[in-house]
Amino acid sequence: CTESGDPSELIVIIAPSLDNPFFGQEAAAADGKARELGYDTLLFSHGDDAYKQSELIDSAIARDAAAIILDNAGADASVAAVAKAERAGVPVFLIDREISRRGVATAQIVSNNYQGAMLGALSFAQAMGGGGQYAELVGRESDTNAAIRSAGYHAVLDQYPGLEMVARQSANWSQSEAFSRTQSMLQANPGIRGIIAGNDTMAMGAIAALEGIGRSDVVVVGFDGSNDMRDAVLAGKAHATVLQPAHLQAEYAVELAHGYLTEGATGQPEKLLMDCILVDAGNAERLDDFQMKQERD
Amino acid sequence: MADGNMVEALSIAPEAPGPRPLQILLKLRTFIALIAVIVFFSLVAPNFLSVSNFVIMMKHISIIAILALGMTFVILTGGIDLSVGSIAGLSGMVAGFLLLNGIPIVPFGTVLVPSVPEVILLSLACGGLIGFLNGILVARFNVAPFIATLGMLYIARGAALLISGGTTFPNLVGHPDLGNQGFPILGSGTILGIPLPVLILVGVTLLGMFVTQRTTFGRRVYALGGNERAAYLSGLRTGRLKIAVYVISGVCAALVGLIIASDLSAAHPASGETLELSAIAAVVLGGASLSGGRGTIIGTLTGACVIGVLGDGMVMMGISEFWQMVIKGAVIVLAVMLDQFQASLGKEV
Amino acid sequence: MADGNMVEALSIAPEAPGPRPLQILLKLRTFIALIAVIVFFSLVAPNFLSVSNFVIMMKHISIIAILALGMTFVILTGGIDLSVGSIAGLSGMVAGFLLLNGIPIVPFGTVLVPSVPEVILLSLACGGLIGFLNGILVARFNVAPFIATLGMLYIARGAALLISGGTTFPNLVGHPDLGNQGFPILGSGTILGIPLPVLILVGVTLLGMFVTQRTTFGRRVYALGGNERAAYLSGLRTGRLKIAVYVISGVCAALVGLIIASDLSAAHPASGETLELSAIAAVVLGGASLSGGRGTIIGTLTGACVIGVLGDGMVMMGISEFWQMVIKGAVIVLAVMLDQFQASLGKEV
Amino acid sequence: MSVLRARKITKRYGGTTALDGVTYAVEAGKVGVLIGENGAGKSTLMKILAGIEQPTAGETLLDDRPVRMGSVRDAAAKGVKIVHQELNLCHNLSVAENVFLRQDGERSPLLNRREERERTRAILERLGVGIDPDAPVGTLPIGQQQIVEIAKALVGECRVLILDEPTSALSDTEVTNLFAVIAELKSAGVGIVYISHRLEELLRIGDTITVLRDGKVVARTEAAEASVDWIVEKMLGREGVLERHPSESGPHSPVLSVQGVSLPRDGATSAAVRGVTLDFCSGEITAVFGLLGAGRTELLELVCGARQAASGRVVLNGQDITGLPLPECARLGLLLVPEDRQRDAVFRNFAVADNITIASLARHARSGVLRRRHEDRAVREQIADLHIKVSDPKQPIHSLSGGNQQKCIIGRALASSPKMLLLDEPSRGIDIGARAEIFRLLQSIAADGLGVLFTTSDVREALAVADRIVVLAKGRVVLDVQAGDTNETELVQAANSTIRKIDLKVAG
Ligand SMILES: Nc1ncnc2c1ncn2[C@@H]1O[C@H](COP(=O)(O)OP(=O)(O)OP(=O)(O)O)[C@@H](O)[C@H]1O
Ligand SMILES: Nc1ncnc2c1ncn2[C@@H]1O[C@H](COP(=O)(O)OP(=O)(O)OP(=O)(O)O)[C@@H](O)[C@H]1O
Ligand SMILES: [Mg+2]
Ligand SMILES: [Mg+2]
Repeated sequence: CTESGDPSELIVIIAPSLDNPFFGQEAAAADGKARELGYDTLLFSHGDDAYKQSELIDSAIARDAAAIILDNAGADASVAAVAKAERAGVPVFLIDREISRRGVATAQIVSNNYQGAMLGALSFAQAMGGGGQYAELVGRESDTNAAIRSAGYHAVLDQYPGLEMVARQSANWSQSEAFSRTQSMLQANPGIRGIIAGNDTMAMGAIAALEGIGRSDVVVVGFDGSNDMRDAVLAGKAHATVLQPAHLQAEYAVELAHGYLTEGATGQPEKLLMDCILVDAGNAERLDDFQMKQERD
Repeated sequence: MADGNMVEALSIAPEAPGPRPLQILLKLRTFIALIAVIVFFSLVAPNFLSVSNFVIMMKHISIIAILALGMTFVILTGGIDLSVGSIAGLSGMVAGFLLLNGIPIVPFGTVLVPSVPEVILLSLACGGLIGFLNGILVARFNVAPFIATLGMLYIARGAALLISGGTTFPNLVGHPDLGNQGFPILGSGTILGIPLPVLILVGVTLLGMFVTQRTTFGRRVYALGGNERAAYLSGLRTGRLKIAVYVISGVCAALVGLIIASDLSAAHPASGETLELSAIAAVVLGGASLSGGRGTIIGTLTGACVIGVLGDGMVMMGISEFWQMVIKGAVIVLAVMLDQFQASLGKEV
Repeated sequence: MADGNMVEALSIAPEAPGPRPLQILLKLRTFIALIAVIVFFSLVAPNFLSVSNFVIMMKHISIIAILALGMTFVILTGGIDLSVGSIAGLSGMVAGFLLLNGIPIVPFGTVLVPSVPEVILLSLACGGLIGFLNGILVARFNVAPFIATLGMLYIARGAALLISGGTTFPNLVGHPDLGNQGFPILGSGTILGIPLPVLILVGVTLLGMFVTQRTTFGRRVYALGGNERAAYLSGLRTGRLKIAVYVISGVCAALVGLIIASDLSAAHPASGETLELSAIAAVVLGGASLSGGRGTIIGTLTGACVIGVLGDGMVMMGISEFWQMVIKGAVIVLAVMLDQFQASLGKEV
Repeated sequence: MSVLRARKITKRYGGTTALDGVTYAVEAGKVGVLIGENGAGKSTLMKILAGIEQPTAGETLLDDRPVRMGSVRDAAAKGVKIVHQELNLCHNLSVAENVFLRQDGERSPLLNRREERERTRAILERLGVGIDPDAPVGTLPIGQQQIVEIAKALVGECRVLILDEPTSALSDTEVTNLFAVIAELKSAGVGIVYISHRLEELLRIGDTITVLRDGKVVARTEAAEASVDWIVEKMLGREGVLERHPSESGPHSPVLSVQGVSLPRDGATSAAVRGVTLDFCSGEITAVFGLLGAGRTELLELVCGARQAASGRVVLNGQDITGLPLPECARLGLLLVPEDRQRDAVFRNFAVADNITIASLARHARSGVLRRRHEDRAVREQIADLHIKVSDPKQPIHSLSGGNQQKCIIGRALASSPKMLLLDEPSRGIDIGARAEIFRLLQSIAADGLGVLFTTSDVREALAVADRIVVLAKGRVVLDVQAGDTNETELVQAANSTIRKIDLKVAG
C-alpha cells in the first residue's frame, strides 16, 4: 500500500496499557503503519477498564476518528462499546484479543490465545518429561485473556497424569508480584520443577525468584514473546515463550482499515485468527520486538 | 439556591470579610476553572465545541459526579469513603448475577427471576448495605473512616470477584421469556437526546441540593462536620447521621456501578477501580473541606465537571497518557492551594 | 525502649487505668496477632516453618516495612502520604535511567556516568525531593495531606512513565567499562545468609527507634501530632517538622523503589502501585492513630510483619486471590476495631 | 523602668479592630494587671508582645530598643514567656515532656529524660503540687493541666512572664501557691503581666492595673488606689453589676430529681459523683457550687444523658429517664449548655441563626423539610429575647464576642423548650458585663416558671443569682440551702470540707 490516506483522517489506537512491552510494541507498530499511510494518530490506553475504554471510544467518535484500532478490555465487556462506535460510523478493528460476539466489529485480527497456550503447554510438558510438580502464575483474574490462556494450558497439561499442579496464584500480570509470590510458592513446594506463566512479565519475575535461590533446574514458560524473555531463553534461564504476532497483527489491522476507508470494504472475513508461534532455544534468535525476522532460506 | 445567587450557592462557609471582588473570584474559582478549561479545549481540541461532544462529556461526568455527590455527604461529616469504587464494581456484579442467574431458592430448587427494576433496587440495596457496614464501623466501633472504608475497599472488591469467580457477566440484555429485558437502557438510553445517566445526575443533584439545604438532615450533617461534640451535646443522633451518610454514599456508588454495567451491557468485577480517588478529588475541587462542615452539592458538581472535561479534553487533544496523569495531579493540588488561599484571606488564627 | 519493657515499646499512648491483664493483651495485640498468624500457617501451610522461608518472608516484609516506617513519621504528625508507592516507582526509574543512560550534559554533548553509590544517592534524593514538595504543600500552602499527596501520587507516577516513555529499564547490571556495576546487590545480596534488604530494614528500624525515642526531633513529631497548636505555641517550627517527616517518608519510599528495581534488575514505571495502602494499613495495624500523636516504630514493624506474613502464608496455602483480598480487608478493619476497644477501656467521654 | 513596651499598637482582623493605638509597658519586678471585658483585646495585646501575632501598626520595644517579635521563638529567645488563656498541651505526652517541649534540645538534639524529669519535679514542687512528671497529661484533671501549662513558662530564662487567665481552673490553694511563685519571680526582677476576670484576685496580686475597653486603654492606676467598683466602672463605663434579685417565688413543683446517683471516675477508684440525691423545682434557680473536681460537670452530664449513672435514678416529671441516651434526654427537654463553649457548643461553620436552631430543627420542619420562614421567626424572637448583639442572624457566630456566643448557646437550649435549663459554668471566660446580663436572663427565665440549674466556682455569683445553693465536694452533696440562709464563709468551708486530703491523694 503506497497510496496515501486523506491527511486529515485520524486513526485512534487504544491499547490496554502503554507501560507493558507487548502492548507498547503493538501500539507503536500500529502507530508507525498508520503514519506511514498518512493518517493522524492518537494513542490511548484503557488499563483493562472497560468503562474507560468506552469513554475513550466516545472521545474517538467525538473526534470524528476514521477508524479505531483496539486491543480491548474484555471479550464480553467490550461488545457494547464496539457496537457503539460502529453505530456512530467509526469502524473498529480489533487486534490481539477477540470479543465474544461476531458481526459487531469490522474486523478481528486476533491471536489465537487458546492455541498459543496449548503450544506453550505442550512444550512445557515435554520439557518436564511429562511428569513432576509445577506451579501456574495466572494473570489478573478478572481479565478474559488470563482465563483463556489458563484454560489452554490446562487443556494440555491435565492430559498428563504425571504432571501435578501444586500451586496456582494470580500475580496480576506484574513482575514484582510474580517475583515475591514465586518465592513463597517455592518455599511451600520445593519440589516444583516447572512454572508456567500467563505472560512474559510474570515469567521474568519467576525467573528472578529462581535465580535468587540459585535454581536453574526449573522449566519456565511464558507467553507474549518479549525481548526480555527471548534473552532469558537464549541464556537458558527460561524454556520457552509463545509469540503473539503483535507487530504483524497491528500492522495488518491498520492496512485493513486503510483498505476499508479507501475501498469501502476490507475484502476479508471479519475474524482472522492468527496463530501463535512457539519460541524456544531453537528459534529465539530470530525474535525481535514481537516479530520473527525472516528465515534466511 | 432558589433564593440565593451563584456565589452563595458555592459555599455555605460564613462569609469572611475581605476584599470583595477577589473573594468572589476565589469563591467562584471552580466555575472559573471550568470555564477556562472549556474555552481552552474549544480552541485547541478539534470537535471539542460541539453539542454531541458535550452530551458525551456530560455522560462521562455523570459517573464521577454521582459518586462524588454521594461522597460529599460523607466528607461533609468529616469522613471519607474509599470503598465507592469497589462498591460500584460489586453492585454491577450483583446486577449481572441477578440478570443472568436470578435468585436461586435452594430449598425448592427453583429460581426467582427478578425484573429489571427489582434488579436495580436489589443492587442499590447491596450498595446501601456496604455503606451501612462502613457506617457501623465508623459510628459504632469508632474505626477511622479512612481505615474502615479501606478495609471495605478490599472486601467489596474481593466479593465482586467471588460472585463470578473473576469473570465478566456478559450480554446483560435479559431474555423475553424471563421478562427481564431492558437493563441496558439505564446506561445507554436517551430521552429527547439526553442520555439517561445525565438525567439521573440532574435528579441526584437536585435531590442533593434539596437535602443539604432544605432538610433537617442536611443541616445536621453540616453540624456534625462542623463540631461533632457540639452536635452530640445538642442532641443530634450523631451515630445514625454517620451511618446515613455512608449509606447515601454506598447507594450512589451502586448507582454508578449499575450505570456502568448497563452502558457496557456487561458487568466486570474490576470496574470502578480507583474511581474513589477521582471522586474525592472532585469533592475537594468543589471547595469542600476534608475536615468536614464545609462543601456544597453545586461545588462538587462543578468539581466533577472540571475533572471530567479535563480528562476528555486531554484525550481529544491527544495529550499523552503520562502527561495526563501529571496534569491531573497538578490540577488537584493547585485547586486546593487556591482554596486555602481563599480561606486565609478571611481567617482568624 | 532501653528502659522500657515490651509492653511499653508497643505504645506510647498514655496508659489508661483499667483491668491490667486485658489491657496488656490488647496492647500486645499486634504481637499476638503476628504469633497467631505464624502458628496458624505453620500448621496448615507446607514448609512454612523453615529458616529459608522466614528469610524470604523477611525480605518481602522489608519492602512494605520500610515504606511503613517512613509513613509512621508522617502519620505521627497526623498527616498521611499517599504518594509513597509512586515515589518508589519513580526512584526505581531514576536509578534505571542513570544506570543505563548516565546524566547527559547537554551543552557539552557528553554523558556523566555515575557510580552505583551515586545512583543510589541521587535516587534517594529524588524521593526526598518529592517528599519535600509534599511537605511544602502541606506546611506552607496548608493543603490537606490527603490531597497534596494524592496529587503527588499522580504527578510522580506520570513522571516515572515519562522517564522511559512507559517502558521498563531492563538488565540493570551496569557495565564494566563504565564502572557502574553492582546495582543488583542492594536487593539480592546477602551478608551471612541474611538478605541485604532485611539488614537495611533492621538499620532503618533501629534508626527510627532512636529518632522517635531519643531525639528532640522525635519528641517534637509526637508533640506536633498530639496538639499542633500547642506545639506551635511552644515555639516548635511546625512547618519544618512537617516538611521533614514527608522528606523522611519520601526517602524511605525511594529506598524501597531501589530495592525492588535492584532485586529484579529492572525498573518498571508501574512498580510500587497501591503499596501505599498496604503501608498505611501496616502503620495502623501497628497501633498508630491516623489523627496523630500515637504510634511506635516497633508497632509499625509488627504491623508490617502481620501483613507480610499473612500475604505470604496465604500464597503458600494456595488461597485464591479473591479470598486474599477479602481477608486482608477484614484483618485491617478488625485490627482497628481492637485498637478502638483498647482505647475505649480507658477513655474519657 | 519598663522591660517590654508596646507603643501605639493597632491590630485589625479583617474589619474588626481588636487593638486601637494601645501603649502598654511591662515593668521589671512588678505585676501589671490587665483587665477588660471579653473581646477588649487583652489576649491580642499579649499575643503581640509574645510574638504570636504581628501588629497592623505600632512597635514593640525591649529595653527601650525597638525589636521585632517575629515568632514565638523570637520572643522566647528574648525571655518573653506566655501562659495562654486556653490550655495548650499535648495530651499524648507526659508532664515532663510537655514542660520541656519548648526547651528540650537547648544544647543537643538528644533528649536527657532524667534531667527533664528532675527539673520538672522541682518546678511542680515550687508550684506546690505533687504531679508525677511521668503522668500522661491527658489523664490529669483540668486544674492540674493548667498548672502544667504554667510550669512550661517557668523553665529557663525569663524576663517577662505573661499570664493570660492562668487561674480559671485552679482551686484556692493552687491560686495561693501560684501567687507565691509570682512573688518570687517578682523579687527576682521579672516583669509580669496578669490577666484575669476574677476581680478580687487582681487587687491581691497586682501592682498596677490597666483597664482595656474596645481595644483602647481607658484607665491605669496603682493597685492600692483601685477598688472592685472602680474597675467595674472603668470596664463597663457604668456601675453595679450583680445585684440580688430575689425571685417572686410562687409555689414550685418538683420537675427533676436525681436519686442516689453515682458515677465512677473513668478508670479511677473513687467516684466522681457519689450518692447524690436532689430535687429541682420549676421556677427555681439552683446553683451548684464546688471546687474544681467536685464533680459538678459530671452531675450535669449525668442528668442530660451524656453519661450513664452507675447506680441511682433520674426522674423527670415522674418519668424515669435513667440510662436514656443523650438524644432522648434532649428531646424530653434536658439540654446542657456545656462548660467549654468553643469545644462543645459552638458550630464555627454556622451562622448565628443556625447555631440557635440546631437543637430544635424538628420544630421548624414538616416531615424533615425545613420551613425557613418559621425558623427565621423563631431565631429573631430568640435574638430579641436574649438581647444578642448581631447585625444579622446570618452573621457567622465566630464574629461574636464570648458573651454573645454564650447567649446563642443558651438560646439554643431555650429554643428546644426545655423542662429544665442546665448550664455548666455559664460565666466561664465571660466578662462581668455579659455575665450580669446572662444572670439577669436566667432570673427572668426562672420567673417565667422554668427551673434553672447552673454550676459555678464563684461564691458571690451563687449567692447573688440563685434561690438555692447546693455545694458539692468530692462528688458528695455537703450542703443544700436556700441562698438567703447562708453566706460566703459557710459555702467555702463546705466546699473545702472533704476535698483537701483527697486532692493530695489524687495528685500524688
Ligand atoms: N484571630 C482573630 N480573628 C478575628 N478576630 C479576632 C481574632 N482574635 C481576636 N479577635 C477579635 O479581637 C477582639 C479582641 O479579642 P481578645 O481575644 O484579645 O479579647 P480578650 O480581651 O482576651 O477577651 P477574653 O476576656 O474573652 O479573653 C475580639 O473582638 C475578638 O473577636
Ligand atoms: N480524663 C480524666 N481522667 C481522669 N480523671 C478525670 C478526667 N477528667 C476529669 N477527671 C476527674 O473527674 C473529676 C471531675 O472533674 P471536673 O473537672 O469535670 O469537675 P467539676 O466539678 O465539673 O469541675 P469544674 O467544672 O470546675 O472543672 C475531677 O476530680 C477530675 O480529676
Ligand atoms: Mg483573652
Ligand atoms: Mg466542670
